[in-house]
Amino acid sequence: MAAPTKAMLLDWYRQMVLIREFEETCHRLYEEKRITGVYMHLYSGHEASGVGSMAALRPSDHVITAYRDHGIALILGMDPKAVMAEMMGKKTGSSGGKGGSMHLASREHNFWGGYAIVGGHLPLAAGIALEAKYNDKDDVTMTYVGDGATNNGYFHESLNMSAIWDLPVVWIIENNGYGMGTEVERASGQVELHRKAEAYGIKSFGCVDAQNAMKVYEVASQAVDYARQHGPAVIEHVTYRYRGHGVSDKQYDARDDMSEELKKWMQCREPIKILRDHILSAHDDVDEVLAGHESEAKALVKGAVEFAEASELPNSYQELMRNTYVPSDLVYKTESSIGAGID
Amino acid sequence: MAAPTKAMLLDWYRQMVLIREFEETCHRLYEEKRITGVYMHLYSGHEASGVGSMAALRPSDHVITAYRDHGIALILGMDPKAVMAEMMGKKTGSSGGKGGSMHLASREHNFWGGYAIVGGHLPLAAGIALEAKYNDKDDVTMTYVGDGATNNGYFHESLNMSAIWDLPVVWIIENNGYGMGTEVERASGQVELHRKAEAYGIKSFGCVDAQNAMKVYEVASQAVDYARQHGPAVIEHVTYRYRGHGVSDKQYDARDDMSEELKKWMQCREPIKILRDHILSAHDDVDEVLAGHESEAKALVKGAVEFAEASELPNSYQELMRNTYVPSDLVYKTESSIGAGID
Amino acid sequence: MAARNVAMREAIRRALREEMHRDENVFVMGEEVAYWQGTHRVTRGFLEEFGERRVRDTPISEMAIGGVAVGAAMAGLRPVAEFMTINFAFLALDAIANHAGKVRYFFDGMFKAPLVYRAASGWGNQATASHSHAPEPIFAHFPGLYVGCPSNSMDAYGMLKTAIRDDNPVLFTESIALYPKPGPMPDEGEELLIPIGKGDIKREGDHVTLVAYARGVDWALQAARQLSKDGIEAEVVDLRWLRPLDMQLVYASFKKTNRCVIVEESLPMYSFGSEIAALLQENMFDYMDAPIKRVAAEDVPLPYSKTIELLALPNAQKVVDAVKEIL
Amino acid sequence: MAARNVAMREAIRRALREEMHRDENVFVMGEEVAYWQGTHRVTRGFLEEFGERRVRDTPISEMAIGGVAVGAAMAGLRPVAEFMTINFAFLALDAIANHAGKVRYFFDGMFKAPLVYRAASGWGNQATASHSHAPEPIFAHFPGLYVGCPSNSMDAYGMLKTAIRDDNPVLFTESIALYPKPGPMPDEGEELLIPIGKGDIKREGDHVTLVAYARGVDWALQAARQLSKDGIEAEVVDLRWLRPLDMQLVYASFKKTNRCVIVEESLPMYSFGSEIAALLQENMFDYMDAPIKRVAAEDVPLPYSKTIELLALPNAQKVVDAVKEIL
Ligand SMILES: Cc1ncc(C[n+]2csc(CCOP(=O)(O)OP(=O)(O)O)c2C)c(N)n1
Ligand SMILES: Cc1ncc(C[n+]2csc(CCOP(=O)(O)OP(=O)(O)O)c2C)c(N)n1
Ligand SMILES: [Mg+2]
Ligand SMILES: [Mg+2]
Repeated sequence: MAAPTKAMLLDWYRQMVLIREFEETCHRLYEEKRITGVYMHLYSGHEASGVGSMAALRPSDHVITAYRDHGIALILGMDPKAVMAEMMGKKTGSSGGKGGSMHLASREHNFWGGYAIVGGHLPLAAGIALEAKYNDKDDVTMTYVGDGATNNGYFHESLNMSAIWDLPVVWIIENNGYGMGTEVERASGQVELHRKAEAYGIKSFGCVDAQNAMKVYEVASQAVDYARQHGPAVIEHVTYRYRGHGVSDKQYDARDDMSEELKKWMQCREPIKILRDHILSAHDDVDEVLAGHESEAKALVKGAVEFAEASELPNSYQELMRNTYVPSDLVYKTESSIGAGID
Repeated sequence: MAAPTKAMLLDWYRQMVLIREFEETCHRLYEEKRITGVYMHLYSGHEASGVGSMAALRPSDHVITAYRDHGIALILGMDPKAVMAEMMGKKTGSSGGKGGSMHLASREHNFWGGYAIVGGHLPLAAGIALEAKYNDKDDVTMTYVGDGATNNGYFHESLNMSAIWDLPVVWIIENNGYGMGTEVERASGQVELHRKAEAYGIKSFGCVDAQNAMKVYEVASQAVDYARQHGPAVIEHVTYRYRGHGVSDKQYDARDDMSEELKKWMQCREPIKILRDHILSAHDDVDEVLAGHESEAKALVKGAVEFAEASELPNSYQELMRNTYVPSDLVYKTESSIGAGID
Repeated sequence: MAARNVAMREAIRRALREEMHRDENVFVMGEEVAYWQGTHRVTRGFLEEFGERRVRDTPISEMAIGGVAVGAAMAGLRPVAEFMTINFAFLALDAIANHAGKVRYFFDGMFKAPLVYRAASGWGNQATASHSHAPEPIFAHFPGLYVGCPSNSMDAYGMLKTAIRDDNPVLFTESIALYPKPGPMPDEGEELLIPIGKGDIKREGDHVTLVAYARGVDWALQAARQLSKDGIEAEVVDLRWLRPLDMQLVYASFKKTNRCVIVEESLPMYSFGSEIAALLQENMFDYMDAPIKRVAAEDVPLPYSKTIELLALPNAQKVVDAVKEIL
Repeated sequence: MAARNVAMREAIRRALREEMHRDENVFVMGEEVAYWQGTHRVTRGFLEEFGERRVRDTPISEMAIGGVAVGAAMAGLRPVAEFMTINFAFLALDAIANHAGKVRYFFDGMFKAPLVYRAASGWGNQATASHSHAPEPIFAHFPGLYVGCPSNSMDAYGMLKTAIRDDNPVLFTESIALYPKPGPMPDEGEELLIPIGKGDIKREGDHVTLVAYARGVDWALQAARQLSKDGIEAEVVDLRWLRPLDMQLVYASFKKTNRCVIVEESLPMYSFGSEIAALLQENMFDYMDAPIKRVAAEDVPLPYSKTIELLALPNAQKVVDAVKEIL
């Protein structure tokens, strides 16, 4: 693996400021009730985890994650307009308003989605990797999973399956310290989460400071190479969520101990600042580009909000029912058929 | 832990020959269609695993296992009559003919049962141990689980729960090399099964030759002590099943490679012979006792078969329905109530 | 009993608290029930009041939550295990239906499993397809369990207390939409135990019977008020328990009205309405003046977008329309 | 089509084999499907014929079996994932209902999940309570899935082929009791595709309609033969699919007979009989000459002992008795 080039670093910066702007805007819009619903989980604070690791992928590789998926979507290049429209449940949303915040995806970008059931996407990841293996492709499936999710049966069965079938999956445990309100130490007998790999004979690439995109990239590159050639790999990303568990979670600022902790993370381990400092120390003539990315992020998100708000809501019965099933000539239907969906 | 006394060793011998006689009789009765059904999983070959480990318990400790439960029941002192009657689905069976081979239990012996869903009993084990912990008792829950079952989500979630709650469970993985027809190596990414403990931060007592009751006892004693004082422990018992997966499994003698393997186990690692040799080499004046246990086993099992065959089958609607629910004054029922069971 | 405006969430909390004070063996376990104070705030204050021993946070391990409760109950405790939402209880179907509901039967009565599974149920908050179920009928399919689904504070209070005291495993679902709904409650110090399997007439009327449970009762009552303006008096039967079903109450009402609409929050197929309609036609054939109608959610996974989510949900107007079709 | 005595297990094997030869993307996965030759011998010979790549043994990991199939299908393969018995699919309810059945909807059509879950279903072999279920209706509750349940070799063959070719996820259950049952089949080389959602009249008759699926069809046909001796001619409708339901066929029959008994192997509450009876009374009210009856298993976990197990099971005599009650 070569060190990230100047161009790469600058692009990471672009991605990270875009995510932060997008997420903080979502937060504000939710507070203003311009985005509604109960579930929205922001990636603020996690940026380097996704940006640094996906930089190790090539376009034909696959990505899948849970519900904390806005950042992943933007990194992969999904249009902020379509993503923001999805937040508002609009027809123009990337999932037509059906999925919302937790179910972003893009076939074009090999992004197989965000999923809402904790751990539910993990066997899907193994299945996607199986297709690559089955068809002799060497594409890798990069899979993000929370610390809390590692205690679920899905995690166990999926990692084991990936091991015995030598599936090219990189399992990235995004350890942000909490599953909702539960600290890792109170939820997991093994607190060094990467050591769970031992239970499956899976190669572990250890634990990474995931506020530092450069470090993330370095380890992810090794793990992706390994997975491409040999089979599954595990990495633990140590990170932090800035906006609590989700937008309806008011505890993160209500609980003093968490606030202190949060302040410390923001002051000492802010991923955007770490990247910016690195760029500034390593490269010249970057101020303008950095500033450009910052203003571009603002403009893009502003445009996305305008686009989303101007878009239409789905509102017909036909729109509600559509895509319950794939329309199919193999299905026999009459007026009296029950449970057949509508085409 | 003190070394096992002569009396203990002789009693182990008694238990082991009784189990063997019981199991081989069950096998014969099944072939003769005097026992019917599809599921019966014999403990022949496993004897030292149960005998040596349960010798480390005291009567107030708890035991729970899966469907391969005849041996466990007999070791704990259940009456062979009631157990054999259960095989035949008789009213006099230990579960009234409702449970059959896979669902033996005895409240009196703190034997919480055999269970048929792979892994399903593991959280029950944690729950039983929780009661001890909750009420400040230092009783241990000895839990047997197959190698194949360690790949199931139940295993993962239950072991983790026992770890974070410091529950006094000894998790004994009975690794007999196969889950039905699947070798450990084809089912589990980690083939040293005791190392799965690492994923939960649970203390592992390693891997034991479980054809040798003395070794089993030694390690189990340590693990039981540990669990009583500190929390969960894992042991891997390496053993072998002599009669294939279950009585309806004809593969164990149909597959040549397995037959060769089986022969080797029976010749070199026969648990009853290992114990017998040990007793003979370490103690005098034992021949008569050993012979007595052998003939007693035969007599007991013969008596059990006679008892079972002479017993009545349940055959009324009332017997069928009984014990779906606990009769309760808190339940309101009329003639028209639906789904209330009958008392 | 003094009328007070107590939210259903508070009523459930009070029932739980009182039972925990009454019986040291009653304890609470589940995801976020302790430090986080309960996702739906039902167990708010419990950790402080009862301590870590009796208020136990679990990992995100639904299979284990389901099964640990069974073992603990068999061994003598009385667990109240919470599934954060009933969607996650899908992962525990085996533990619930195949273990909790069967340990007594396996061993012909040797053991019992006196436990309560609590779970928030229902939809309507853009929670999307995997988080939008009211699948109580699916669980009530299985003998060995009882299933309770209150529609208001008083019932939730009295039903949960009974569920905890009874020696059988009970699945107790709480409609998310009803948590904040205020209603009367017994005075502090007064107690109420509502028998398992006992339904309740929530409104009397002679023209049509509306059979419902949980959130469906609200839609039925709203519809009844609307119908009343047109001179149609609906009787609203709140079954409260999906297992056992208090069909005597339904039959008695139907004998009077000869017409029925069934209202539920769940999906329409193989569900609550199916069973009640089947029972009615089977046992009340001679009293049927019209087909029995069902109002349920549309047969679709639920979407995020509020507009179409509302189209999928049952509501009072749909009940009114169904009634008018059979009058 | 030439009549031959082919066991249903062989018919299923042939369908699977042919589809694997037709489409390289079709593959088989599950517990003991490869080296052990399939617990029910459906995949006997497959490992040798197709190799380890396409015939994949899995660990005892039902959640993963359920979910891996979804991912593989989304990515372009066509998995046929076997649950050794449907009891174990309880552990995969979330993967099946909440993922397989919803990935298309979550993303408004961006993905599809063309997969088949096969599972042996039913009871009657002293398999005891946790291993004795025929819970197809529970799974058919959920939109997004199709559910097929054949009653004989020919149907099993034609239905499974369609299920594999269709782009929607299908749960395909196979009654254990029917595996050895012989029946006619298309000649080798001839092909048969039975559309998803199309029922079939298995016997014509004017006096009563028996609606059934899978093993229930045998009981219905036996009952019909018995009734015929008394001059009662029953029409037997085999719905074949629990989702979608071919109600047109049922309605047409009912219009002729005006009487109906529903037969199923499952538990009685919130089940197949509930839904069919509800639909009939709702849509065929004017044709109802008598209440619609249901024959199902007793409402009890199943016991080990053969004698009482038989008491719990439906059978032809129970169907005959039900018919006589409404004639
Ligand atoms: C099976 C299941 N159980 C519970 C939940 C509720 N829930 C949603 S997110 C979450 C916490 C997950 O924590 P973690 O895996 O650490 O991911 P993070 O939110 O920190 O990114 C919980 C309990 C769920 N969605 N699915
Ligand atoms: C959840 C579940 N899946 C599958 C089965 C079928 N089954 C019964 S025993 C068994 C093998 C278990 O192997 P192991 O855990 O090694 O125990 P052993 O039989 O060797 O004692 C399987 C697959 C089951 N009973 N439960
Ligand atoms: Mg987390
Ligand atoms: Mg084994």
